[in-house]
Amino acid sequence: MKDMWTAIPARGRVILLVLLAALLVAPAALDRYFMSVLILIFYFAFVGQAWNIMMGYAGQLSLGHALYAGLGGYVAALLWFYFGIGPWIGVFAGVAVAAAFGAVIGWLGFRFGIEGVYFALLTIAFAEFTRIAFDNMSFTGGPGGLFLLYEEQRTHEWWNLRGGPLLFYYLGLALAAGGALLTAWLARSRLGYQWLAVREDQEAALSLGVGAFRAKMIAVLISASMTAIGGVFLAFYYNSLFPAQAFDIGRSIEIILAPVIGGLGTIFGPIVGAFILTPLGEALIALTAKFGVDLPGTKAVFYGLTLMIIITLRPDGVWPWLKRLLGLEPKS
Amino acid sequence: MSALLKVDGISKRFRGLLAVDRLSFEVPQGGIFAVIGPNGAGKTTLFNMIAGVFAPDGGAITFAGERIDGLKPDKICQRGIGRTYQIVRPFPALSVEDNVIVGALLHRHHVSDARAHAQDVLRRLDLYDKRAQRASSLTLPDRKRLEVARALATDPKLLLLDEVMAGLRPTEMDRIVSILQELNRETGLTILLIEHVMRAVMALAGQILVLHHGASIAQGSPQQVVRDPAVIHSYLGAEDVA
Amino acid sequence: MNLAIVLNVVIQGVLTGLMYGLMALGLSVIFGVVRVVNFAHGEFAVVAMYATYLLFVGLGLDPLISLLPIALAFFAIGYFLQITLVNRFVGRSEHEQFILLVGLAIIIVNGLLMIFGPDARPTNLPYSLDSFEIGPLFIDTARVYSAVAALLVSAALFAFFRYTTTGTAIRACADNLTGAGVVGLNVKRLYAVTFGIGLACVGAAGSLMVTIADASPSLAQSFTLLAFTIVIIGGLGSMTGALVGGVLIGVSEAMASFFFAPSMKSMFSFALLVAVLVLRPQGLMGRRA
Amino acid sequence: MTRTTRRNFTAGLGAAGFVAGTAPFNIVRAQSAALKIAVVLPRSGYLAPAGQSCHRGALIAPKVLADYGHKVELVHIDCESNADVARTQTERAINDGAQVVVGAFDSASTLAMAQVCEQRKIPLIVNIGAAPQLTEQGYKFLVRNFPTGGMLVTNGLKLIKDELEVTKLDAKTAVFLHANDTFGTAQRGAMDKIFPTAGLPFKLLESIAYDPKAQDLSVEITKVRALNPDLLIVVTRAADAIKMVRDMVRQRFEPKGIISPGSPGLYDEEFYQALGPLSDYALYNLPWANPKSKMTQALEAAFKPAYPNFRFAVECFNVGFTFEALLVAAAAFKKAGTADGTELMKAVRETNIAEHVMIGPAIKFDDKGQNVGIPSAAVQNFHRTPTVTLPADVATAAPVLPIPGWQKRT
Repeated sequence: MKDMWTAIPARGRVILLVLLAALLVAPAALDRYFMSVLILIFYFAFVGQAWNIMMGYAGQLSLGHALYAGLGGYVAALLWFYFGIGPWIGVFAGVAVAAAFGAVIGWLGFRFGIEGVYFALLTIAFAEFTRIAFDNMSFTGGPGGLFLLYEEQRTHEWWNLRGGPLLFYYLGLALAAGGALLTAWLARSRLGYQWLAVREDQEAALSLGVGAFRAKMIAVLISASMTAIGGVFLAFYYNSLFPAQAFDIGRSIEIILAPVIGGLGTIFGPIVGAFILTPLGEALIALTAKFGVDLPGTKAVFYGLTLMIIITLRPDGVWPWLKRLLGLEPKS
Repeated sequence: MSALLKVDGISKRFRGLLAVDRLSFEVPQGGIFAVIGPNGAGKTTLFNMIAGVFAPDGGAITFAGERIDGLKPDKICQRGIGRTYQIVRPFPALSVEDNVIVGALLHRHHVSDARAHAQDVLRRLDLYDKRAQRASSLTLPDRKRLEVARALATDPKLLLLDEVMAGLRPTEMDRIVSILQELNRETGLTILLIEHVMRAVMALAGQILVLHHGASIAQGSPQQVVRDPAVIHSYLGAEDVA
Repeated sequence: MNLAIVLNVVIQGVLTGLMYGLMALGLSVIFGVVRVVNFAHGEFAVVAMYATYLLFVGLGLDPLISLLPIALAFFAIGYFLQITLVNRFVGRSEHEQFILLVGLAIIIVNGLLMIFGPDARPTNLPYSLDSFEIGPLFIDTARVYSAVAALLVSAALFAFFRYTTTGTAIRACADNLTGAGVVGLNVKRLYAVTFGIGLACVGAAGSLMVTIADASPSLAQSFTLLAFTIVIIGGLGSMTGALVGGVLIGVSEAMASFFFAPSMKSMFSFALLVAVLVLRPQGLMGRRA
Repeated sequence: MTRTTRRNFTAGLGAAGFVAGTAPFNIVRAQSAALKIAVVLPRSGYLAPAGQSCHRGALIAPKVLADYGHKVELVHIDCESNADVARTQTERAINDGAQVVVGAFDSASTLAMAQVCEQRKIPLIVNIGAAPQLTEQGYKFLVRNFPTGGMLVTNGLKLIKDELEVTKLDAKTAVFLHANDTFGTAQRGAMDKIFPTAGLPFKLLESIAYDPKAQDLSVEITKVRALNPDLLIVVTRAADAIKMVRDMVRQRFEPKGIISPGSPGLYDEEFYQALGPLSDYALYNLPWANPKSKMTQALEAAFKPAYPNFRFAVECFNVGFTFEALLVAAAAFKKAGTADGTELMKAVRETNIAEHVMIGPAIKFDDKGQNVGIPSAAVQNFHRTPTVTLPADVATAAPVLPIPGWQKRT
């Protein structure tokens, strides 16, 4: 743990501490709009980190991560809805179910050598399959959605994730920071090296005795579990779930944007990406409004354009470039 | 000396083409054993079978007294066989040191231990000063050495070297030869190498097997083999004996 | 009676599947050669639907005719897109290609929304409500025409790859890229031609699609997903595979709607997809790598 | 909260985009000023067709409301059919001084906004949204001037009975065909519950759910045709309604009536455009603009010059309900005499507006914030125009059943 900290150059440590401190005290100075944007940033940084573990470190392209978020959210929400079981317990069930799905997908994919785009399609297929299944199940509310009650007398039960923006702000911050810490720790572990080896060249990794199947399975399980936790967070933040949104491929795409734009296989990539993309969307809304452009779709066109420009100019993501710019490259 | 590796009548067929044909040989514990032969003789196929990339169609491979044919590459490495690839495959985006750490982690659970071991290996292979470079930025000779370092870091009992000398300048080659000799002498590492460069083979090998069309045409000490008429006819005659 | 209904359902599925197949063919050709996954595929199909709509409303052109100029225009777009933009991404990792084309897809869908608004634009063909009545069977006229057109376009494509020098060169590129470069083929140009052909396919398919659906921006994503499913099932890079996959999906969805709940029919496609990935990853008609 | 802190924060983040567009922070809470309302609608994304239609109602509302003595200032927000955007933009709108929020057609977005409004004590008036749960979740700052799915079906089935009586149609069997989406399943749920006790003279042979994203409905129609019901009861959206009719024509399936117990799809402009005469005689039982109300006429008068390419008769459902949501807010503002959220909400809950746009009694809300008094009208397409045929007091034509065959249309 300690060497994780000492590995960061001094200037980086200062910046990191200042940013963290700023985010910790920010709610005192921020209005609710910025809080709501930051909560989204934290969410996307966290689930982006989860995806980063699987893709950035272990090199497995999943385009169906909404599946895990949706399952986590649904399972915890259903336990709360039917049995009043709080999310702190429900999250374990949600994680277990999501991890089970991850295990099936991983087993099929890795056992049968499904790689690259094919593996991505496998993950999409599972997400879509589950979406349609949830659309056709009545106890989950079907396409009509699952709604969690907003009870005024319980709005301070933070232990049941019944609370206001402050609760979700700090929870989101904790998730994003915790996710980054976990990733940093894993990346420096034996497992982390095995993931990198598998990502770079699986055959060469095997010849060095790396159990690629096991390493990849663990990556999927960790990634699915983290994403499921993110899903629980979101379900209780919004108090409603709809299969068409929870499992939508659009959701899966949203999850992967931050880590790719920020920088895959880096710890700060997903965070930087989330801090770029979510505010970008908000800024584009504000800008189109400011310039009196009242044509729906304008914002999205510019958003798409930005994605294309960033991926063309900074294919490795913004963070590696930013790191050099800030002089944070570790000395060799 | 007992045999560390025993290859007993293995064959491999690709789409009807017999790549290796009932081949048998033994690599003694602590020896350096070379396999030579023209291109397409089945040398790399032989290596791939020993290393577990694919299973032989028939025959048996015994390592340290246990059957290993049909095991997967990672299991074989875990038993103590390290290998390099003819066309090098370093992990390009990783640093030289991290490349070697991956190997070192096979028998070490802590990255710090693995790093220490990796650095030892890198020192031995003259790569220590380049340990922070990305593997993709290395020159070919350095990459070849990195391959050896990575395989060595797994603490193998047997090291399979697939043409590590190809493309090296004579001085670089001599350096590798002496490194390998040192390893063999000091640690008792057994080496099985495929090599085209006869100069290196003659300097290193205690025993040579000549492979032609998937079958052994000669086997013995270097001096015996180079004088073998069949070998001269089918292989050495066609190329310069360096 | 019941058998006749099942037969009717199967025939409709086959006809629809051929149109799907043509769309998927474009994706398959691009992936098979350029090794770029066109995640904006369905979006291009929808652009073609709008183009067909405009030609019909403006000039009274039947989609069966306008598919030719549209395919040509799409070829040009594809060619241009490949040399200017996509070519930089050839050989890069899939997620980078993915982001590039998803960005493009977002722009297309929302651009269409800005230009045409959200409401669907129908192309009311004189025969769009006709059907052939054969005994107890009712077969949609428009669907028959479109399926035949899809077959003709596919046949033309087969002929191109088989009998022309460019076609053969492209196949050489797909089989052995370094080899193709070594013998002096202009790979960059061939890639551009291939991307153009892929888009021409999806353009033609989009034109035909107006006979069964009305142009609207919201169709795009499901088209993309559909094309992917078909191509994987049929075999990425296999031309017959795309058509066979299209028909298979068309029929299986039709049968699933008929015998089970229509709302669950896509589940069968995805289940089929998973089964193919696991049991025959090269696809039904693909060659093992 | 001052502007300085905000600027500090953005500087700290280094995200310049944050600053853009955050309007000066000066809420004027004076009676003489206009009521500032944020209208959140899904104008892009998959709900864009409905969102943009509602938006047209919102755009013409200030002028009409002014004529009735209400001053409102609207902020238009596109929530992109995305609950994340709905939530952050609602926060922003309230920061920028919005005193009431209206929206959002989409249940997920509406619920995301409901929490914001609840926590910030800002009234949220739901213009459209049929999920019954919206008013069952315990939100104190939410009212809905729109029927729940259950109300729609109850009223819709009652009207089917009336229609059969008035036209003396002898229907013995029916099939229920519905889209498997949020709205469609809500309707299905209501149908399963209500139909058995609704006392209708026909038998429901089967209920069929279809994927609203489906590329075609030919198989579904084949299935229906095999059952050969007298009536086809449908819950659709626009695109699939068109496919449904086309496939019915192609397969020569001619039921005696095509009736929606309360859903969109059969009266969208694209439905008329795509089908021409074939769109006629489709019957749908929905809350509808009262053609005989003065306010409706005023709204229509404002709509026509503003949108020459759109027809009020077609859009009056979305436009009308969006307008009424704004009317509820404006009337409450007038009554409360303040824009203070809690006071305003009290006035909203006590709403009693006799003269309004949609057919039905005065707008009132029950304890949960639901207007339970919204009736449906039987509306039928004649000459590509929605025409109110029942109840008789507001009808401008009589219902026609059985419907003429496909080939007999002009």
